[in-house]
Amino acid sequence: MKLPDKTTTMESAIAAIPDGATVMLGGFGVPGTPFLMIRELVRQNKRDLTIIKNDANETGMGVDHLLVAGCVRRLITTHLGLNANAIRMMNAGEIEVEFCAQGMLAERIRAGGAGLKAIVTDIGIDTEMGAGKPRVEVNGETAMIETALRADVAVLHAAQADPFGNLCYAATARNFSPLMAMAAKTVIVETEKLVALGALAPDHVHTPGPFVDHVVHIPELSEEYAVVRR
Amino acid sequence: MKLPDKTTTMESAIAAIPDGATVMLGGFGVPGTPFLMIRELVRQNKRDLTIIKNDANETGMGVDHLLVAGCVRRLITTHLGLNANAIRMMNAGEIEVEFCAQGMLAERIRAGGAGLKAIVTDIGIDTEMGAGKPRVEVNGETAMIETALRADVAVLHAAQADPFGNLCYAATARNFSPLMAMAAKTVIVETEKLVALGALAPDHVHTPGPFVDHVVHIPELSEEYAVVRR
Amino acid sequence: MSDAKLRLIARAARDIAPGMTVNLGIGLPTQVVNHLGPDFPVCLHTENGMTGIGPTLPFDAADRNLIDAGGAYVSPIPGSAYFDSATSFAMVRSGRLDLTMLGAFEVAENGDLANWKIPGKFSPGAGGGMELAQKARRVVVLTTHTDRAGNPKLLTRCTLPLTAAGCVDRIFTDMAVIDVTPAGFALRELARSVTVAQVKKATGAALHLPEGDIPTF
Amino acid sequence: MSDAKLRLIARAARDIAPGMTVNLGIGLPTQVVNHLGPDFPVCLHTENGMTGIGPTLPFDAADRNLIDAGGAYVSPIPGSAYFDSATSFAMVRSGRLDLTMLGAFEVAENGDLANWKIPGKFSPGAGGGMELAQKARRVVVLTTHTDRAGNPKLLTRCTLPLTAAGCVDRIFTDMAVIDVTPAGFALRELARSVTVAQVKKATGAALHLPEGDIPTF
Repeated sequence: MKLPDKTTTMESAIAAIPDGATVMLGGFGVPGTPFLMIRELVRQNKRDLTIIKNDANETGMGVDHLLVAGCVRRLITTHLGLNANAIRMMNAGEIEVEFCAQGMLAERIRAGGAGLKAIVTDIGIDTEMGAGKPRVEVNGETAMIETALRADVAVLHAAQADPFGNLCYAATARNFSPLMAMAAKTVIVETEKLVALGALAPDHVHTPGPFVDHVVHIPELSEEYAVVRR
Repeated sequence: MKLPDKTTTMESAIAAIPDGATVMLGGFGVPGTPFLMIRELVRQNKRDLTIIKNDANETGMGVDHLLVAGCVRRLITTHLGLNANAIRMMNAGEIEVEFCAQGMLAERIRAGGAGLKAIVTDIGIDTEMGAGKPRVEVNGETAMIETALRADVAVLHAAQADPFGNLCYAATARNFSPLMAMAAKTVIVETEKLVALGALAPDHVHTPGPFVDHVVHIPELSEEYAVVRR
Repeated sequence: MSDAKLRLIARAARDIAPGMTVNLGIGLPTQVVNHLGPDFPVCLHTENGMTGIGPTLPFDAADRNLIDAGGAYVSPIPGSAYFDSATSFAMVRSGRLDLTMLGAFEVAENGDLANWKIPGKFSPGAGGGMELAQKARRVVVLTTHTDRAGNPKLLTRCTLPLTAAGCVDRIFTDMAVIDVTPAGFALRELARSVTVAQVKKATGAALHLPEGDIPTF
Repeated sequence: MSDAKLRLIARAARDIAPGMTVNLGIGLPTQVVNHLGPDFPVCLHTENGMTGIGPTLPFDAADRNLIDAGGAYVSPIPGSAYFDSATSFAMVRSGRLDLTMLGAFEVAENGDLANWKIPGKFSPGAGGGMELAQKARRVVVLTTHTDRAGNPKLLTRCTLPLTAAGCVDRIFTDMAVIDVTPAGFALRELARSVTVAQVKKATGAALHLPEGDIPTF
């Protein structure tokens, strides 16, 4: 036995994403955002996407390119504070936005990835975020049902990957990526470093290969990945 | 700032566990079972414990010592196939046993550790394991509410730990331990290797220190940890 | 092991397609690994937290921290990964397991499987079997066609507590390869020197026969 | 930053007990880190997936993969750990966060907190604030006592959408330290050269006074 090879090109991996797809994007701010893949989604002129991502990056970066190019119908996110353009489009009705509490977004994605139907939580129960969500009693306490989130595709950035799709993330670039890797029908990864099978210690793998469908090596990073001067 | 030191002795860490406590024990078969801590629970003659563990080890090993010594009132587990003594005690009514599907035990513990009230799943829905569990509709599908599991104490085995309680497990000794580390009020860890702060790469930590309360160095392993000759 | 069992194992191995992620249950399924060549692209999963299972190791070479869910000492291969039990079953429940091969006490013509409990006699708990049976994309059973007393294990309805309902796609026995179809059991292949009449007699439910020749294995 | 703000930050820092795990929110709370000595035993948490936050780094020394939830480039210290967002909030929701320090638009005398949304003007989403406010073992607020127009931020009831109900334990302002008690706001300490009358006037709810002298900070 040997493990299957899943390496491919960015163009063909992204080409398989249909218009109207629900796409999870890794990243919290810059770290973990798959900037080159996002550029390719724009270049291939995808339409009508539902994007699930912690944030919409900053104006002029990452998700913002998708918004400006009109690729996005709907955004499920936690915070748009650094992207005035996203807030403007939301207020103008040019995109639909669903806000989640950050840990609930993480947990709903993980639930989808774990094959659960929903989770039961009290987060936000006394706030407008909890309004309208179905209630249940668990051990005498009232809580809410938050449905699991799944996507057609997850597009992720890894620091290292092997050809089977075992992934290692760097520092806080990990954030939502391991959860999204579990929660999408098709998982596409761009990796800074493509290493040989066996180069990643089995104890150090963050996302096991069976969750991953396509591995794309990006030999060079664009300036969007760099430290932002503030 | 520096990170707090949580090292202590096995005797004092275990002494704080009261009779009647609910105790999660890491381990799937031999790997990950905290054999020395289990011996200390027996030595301190704990009574009336509820034990949550994947299995009851084999006759004459690990959890079986707790059963033989009469420490256990109730066992929440997935499979007792290798411990005829546990099955005999269950059939004789000497211990109560609650069986869970293995992935459900893992997920209920994780839910407890994630501060959720419950998870919603369809696992076992057509079986006697699903009988009597509350049903809910999610997106038109019928599923069951499985409540989160928490414990007073988790007792775990790590391959490496630093004094703050960052943990690394070895190979399949990981199993339930990272989940239990999240799900107990007090988490006690025995570690084969106690390393200096900073010796574990932050990207390689399996259980972050804030989940851990007490770290006990075990400089020598007993024969129970060794490869079993079959 | 009997020659018929060896052939059923070899035949089952041929149903593993290149690129699959597969969980092999305890018993006959475990033996399937011996029929996968060194260059065959497949990923074996064990529910205690590993993908990329390599060969079983003898006592002297074993790693005390590395077992499969059946307790066998296994080895890593290039590209193996270890993970916790929640991640392991997340892989199963979210549909990343292409195939699981399981043992059975009983299989019904509607695909129901019973393999974990014989009330009053054998109740050690279900382990990870329920999730594997309910959630693997394809579930096949490897079993002797009858129990030790000669009673059929393929039935109209299961009499024992279910592991999962309607989950079984195909059954490999020492007598035949049988698919579970909307119409019930359908004979696909016969073991060498076994007749249709013998299979019918050993099966506790209707058996649909194919048109034309029946291949043997 | 005004001297009064600097003193409120220094005072808040003294409420961090040795051994705590603490999350410092964006704004004034972030500054508290400057008042924790190099040998003080504490673990800082950021919800984007890190414990053991070290000093903020300048542009030239920054690691592009290492930020806190506010986007500042931070550094590791010996014993830091990185983890995913689900694990990070598991830590918060399961009670492993001893303390969080947050900013506020409004705090009510029943402990209600509003700090994420001003309908029609500011609706960027709640980020991780709801979980921090609802689930940290102790929630303290660092804020100016009044808004820029001089209106009180400490009120009988919040007028803005809540972040979490009844969550605030203590408020540090540029005028006072005030506890949220079952009876409402209780004055504990006064900022240097601020009078009880001034605090009362700047507070939009009843203020319970202690017996005897009131310490200053």
